Amino acid sequence: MAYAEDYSPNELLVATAARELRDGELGFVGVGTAGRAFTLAVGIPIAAARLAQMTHAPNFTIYWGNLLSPDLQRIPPKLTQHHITTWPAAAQLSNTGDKCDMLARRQFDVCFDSAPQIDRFGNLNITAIGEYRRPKARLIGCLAQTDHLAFVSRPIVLTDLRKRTFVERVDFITSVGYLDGKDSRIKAGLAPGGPWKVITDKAVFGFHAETKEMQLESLHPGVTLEDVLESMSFRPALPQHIGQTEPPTQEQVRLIRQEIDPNRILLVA
Amino acid sequence: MAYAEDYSPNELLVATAARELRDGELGFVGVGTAGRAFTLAVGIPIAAARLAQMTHAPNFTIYWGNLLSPDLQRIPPKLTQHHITTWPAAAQLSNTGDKCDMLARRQFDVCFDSAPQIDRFGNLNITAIGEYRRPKARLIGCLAQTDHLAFVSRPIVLTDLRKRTFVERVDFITSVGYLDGKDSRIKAGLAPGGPWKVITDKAVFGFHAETKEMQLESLHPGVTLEDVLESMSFRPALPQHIGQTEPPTQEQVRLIRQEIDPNRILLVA
Amino acid sequence: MQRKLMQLSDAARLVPSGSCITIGGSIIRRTPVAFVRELIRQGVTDLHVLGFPAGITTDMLAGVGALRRVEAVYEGLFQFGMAHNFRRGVEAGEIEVRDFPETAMIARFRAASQGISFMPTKVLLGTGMAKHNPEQIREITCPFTGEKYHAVQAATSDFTVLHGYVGDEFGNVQWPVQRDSDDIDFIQAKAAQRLIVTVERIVPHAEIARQPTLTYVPHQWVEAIVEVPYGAHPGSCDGYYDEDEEHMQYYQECAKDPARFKEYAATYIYGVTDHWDYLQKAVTVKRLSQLSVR
Amino acid sequence: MQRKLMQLSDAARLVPSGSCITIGGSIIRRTPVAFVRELIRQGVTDLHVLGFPAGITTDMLAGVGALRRVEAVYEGLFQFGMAHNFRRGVEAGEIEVRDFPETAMIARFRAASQGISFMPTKVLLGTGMAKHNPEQIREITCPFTGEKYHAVQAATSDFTVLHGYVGDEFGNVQWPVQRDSDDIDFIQAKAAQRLIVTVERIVPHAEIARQPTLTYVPHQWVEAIVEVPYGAHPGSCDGYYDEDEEHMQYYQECAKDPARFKEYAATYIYGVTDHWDYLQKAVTVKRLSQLSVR
Repeated sequence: MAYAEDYSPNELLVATAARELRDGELGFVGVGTAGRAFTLAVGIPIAAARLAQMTHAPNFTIYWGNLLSPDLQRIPPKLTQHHITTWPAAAQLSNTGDKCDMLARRQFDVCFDSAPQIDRFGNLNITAIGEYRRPKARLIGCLAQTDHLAFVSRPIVLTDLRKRTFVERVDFITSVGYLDGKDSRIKAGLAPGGPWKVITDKAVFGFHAETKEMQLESLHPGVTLEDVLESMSFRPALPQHIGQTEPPTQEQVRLIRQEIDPNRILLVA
Repeated sequence: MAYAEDYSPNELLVATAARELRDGELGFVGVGTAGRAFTLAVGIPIAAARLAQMTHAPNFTIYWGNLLSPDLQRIPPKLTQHHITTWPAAAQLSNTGDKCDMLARRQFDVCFDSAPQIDRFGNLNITAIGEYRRPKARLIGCLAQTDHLAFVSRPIVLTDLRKRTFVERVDFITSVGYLDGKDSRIKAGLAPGGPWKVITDKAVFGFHAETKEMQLESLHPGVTLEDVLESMSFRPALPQHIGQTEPPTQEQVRLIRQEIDPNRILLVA
Repeated sequence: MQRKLMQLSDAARLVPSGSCITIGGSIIRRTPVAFVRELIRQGVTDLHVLGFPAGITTDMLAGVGALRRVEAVYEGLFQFGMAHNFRRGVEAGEIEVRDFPETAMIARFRAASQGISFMPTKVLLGTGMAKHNPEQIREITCPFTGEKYHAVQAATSDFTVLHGYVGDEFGNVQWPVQRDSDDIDFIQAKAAQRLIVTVERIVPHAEIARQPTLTYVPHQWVEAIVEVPYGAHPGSCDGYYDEDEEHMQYYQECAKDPARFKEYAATYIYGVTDHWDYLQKAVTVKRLSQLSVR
Repeated sequence: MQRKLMQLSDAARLVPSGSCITIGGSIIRRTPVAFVRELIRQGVTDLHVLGFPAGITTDMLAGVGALRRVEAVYEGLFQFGMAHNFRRGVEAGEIEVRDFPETAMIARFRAASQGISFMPTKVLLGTGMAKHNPEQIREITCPFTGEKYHAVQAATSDFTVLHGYVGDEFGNVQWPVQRDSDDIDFIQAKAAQRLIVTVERIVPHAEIARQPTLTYVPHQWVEAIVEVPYGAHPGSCDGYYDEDEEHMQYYQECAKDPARFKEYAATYIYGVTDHWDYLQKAVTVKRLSQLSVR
């Protein structure tokens, strides 16, 4: 298991995300959007899922589009409609409502989410920047992100670390993380949950067991604590010891490049 | 439109029921059971529906099994499973829940129901005779009869007139007719509705506009008022003038015998 | 995907006495009769059954004294008449019943399938079912319209057992395009805590993956899948075989009389070693071929 | 069964300005774009749209100033990015929005489809959507468990418009076995008050009656059915044609700038006499053949 020396930032994220996926689990991956948002919300998660399948979690499966357990050995060459319609999968339930039911019944173990705003307590905003009724920037709405954060056991947030993204308090709570910290999520009526990890381009975060504040876990190779703190609008909790994010192994990099995404469909931006 | 002189009691019931069906409407017909119960709950309603289609209501359609608008020109020779599975129809929705939704949305205009107990206010009992928790006779439960009486605009009850069937008060209210009469049905929270007609082997009944008591409408040819009153445990409301049930026409009898039920599958008992 | 394929006896062993168990199918169609015979053979008793329309499986359990309580929309045997064993048990005060009309029972299974503890419905207003069951049916008010509703309790059970058409070793179960959809197997599967499915035939996963929209039970919901050809006999499996009218009539003849039903059970349930042995006793090759509609 | 077949212009004429209208499909898949272009041509305005994920149809209505309010789970154009016209309208305070996550919006359509005025859900607890929308989201308590829930209001609209695959003259609409089921067209159809369906092709009733389980919209629910080949262009219709990426990119280029979108609308919406004329302007025979996946 020799670590790779030559790997891209995205490859590091794929390997880091893959490590959070466990054998036999079901993960939720979104669809759509373009550019960097696509890579964060779709490309890296699918690559991580397939990497997990090929290494430590052969029975890890995903929900994608409305497909349950699509065959990740046969990732379509392009994500236009017909390739989704005809992608071999174990099941495609009768409508999107069935997926929501699986979410509410807590049948998903992990999910991948991205957002233009996330705050100290892991609340996400993909709805509106500024005033909700007359926003500075109207965003995309909610999709099922609210549902993920309400019902999935271990949501994984994938977002680049930027001052305008990591804010003290989101302008609008699309998705409840740990709300106001401590037991406020539970008091609001939600089951235990909330973001499990926040994987960024500079560092990995978790959440403090008691206060539920976002807490730095590891710095990516070559990134300093100062880099990280300067890229955030709030100061995260800092543990006694800050580790380094484990780099991908040579084998992981080989699998990503040669088998999972040889045509760079997933890791595009 | 000459009236027939030679017709069976069941043929009279078919013609009487058919007259209540209007063009473009949707009717609910049950399935299953055997003997006289089958003829009352299934055979007569299907024959009436087809007769209505062939005469005054060409666009009348039924729901039967889980089939919407099965082709009544092709009534199966036997009602075993495969004949139901393969009966041509406009639609077979994904599960029985969809039918219940159509009921609750009041998409059915008429339905046909039968019961071992019906009372003065048109409440029906198909659940238990005697004490509910320790019944003298346990019956079949509820099926969707409760739903019919709650949600269908004009339920039609088809039951033979017997003292033990037409009782002052049902032992158990499976299906709410006019509850305790007057506006008690509405006060209970239900929408307007309740049984439209009660068609028996001796007479046809409706319900009094104000009191909601069962009211005699017409006597079948050859039946006297005394016959009727002796066959009931309560005295129905009697109008000023009691008419005679219109007999089937020669053409109706011909259609029933030659085209609708030539093999006596429907009118068996 | 994980392998969930099991033998019938091992799958039945998952269910302890005293369990609450949802039984799928409809009366005498696509209902897991072979599984229930196996449960009875293993001596499982004191069962609480949730059904939609209950039928032959519930009546069998009543006949051998293994039934404590039923919640369903109907108990009977369709064109073959009343469920005699069940009826006797209720009249003797040995079996407890909670009755629900279809809209209410579906609301209960939908609630369970959607991860919520109740569902609103108007169908029970004014009925005897609501009057006699304040534990599971309670009045509520719509916060928007002020209308009166009942909340009905989610239909949650320890186990759910269905009989299906075909499936793969991972537990993906598919229906054919031509089928009889007059049941709520899909909702019951989605509502299940621990789901056991018997199927007419196990097929390769590649066959399933070719038409994923036909999968109505995805592998994620399934704990055990078992290949049981003719698993619904003497009932029918739409698209596979019709109900065995002769056997059903014989069953009813026996069920009318407790002593004769004891004989029936001794012959067809206790007196066989397994499902193959049952088929050997209950049908001939000629009979199976007459029942087949494939 | 009654004949429900209509011309596109006659069906669009059913919808008056100021209506609340549910638009089916998903973003740029199987959504009734031709119908919406016809509505715009007829000058219908002041619309209140309910969608699941809203997409190109909502953005077009926003772009021509015909949109008053939207309730949906998403507004955007999938891989083609943001819904620029919509976004501008909201930021300018001209379009009102009520946001719902998928579980909540589905609960709302399910309530409407089940004839009940509300549905319980936990998904909105603690969210901004609940905080800003007390008209449609209210706290309630489960009478069995005492847990906190929200009641969400049934999603009832004056009209529902869907684009489907094939249907008959009576309004029975079927899907193919191989399809993309990631939408709630079926629930929206079941929830409809007045339902208009455009389909790729009208087929004889006998073809429908052969496989009744494929009918997802039965004739009883339908007020008008219209044959509109390529009715979802420039979006896709799964199993029929892919999204027209070139046209979509051009649409987005125009939508970024109000003046340019005016030009787009002048050319492709107002500047055509009917759907055939639109197709003639928007695609070549060669392009259609490239998009086809049949």
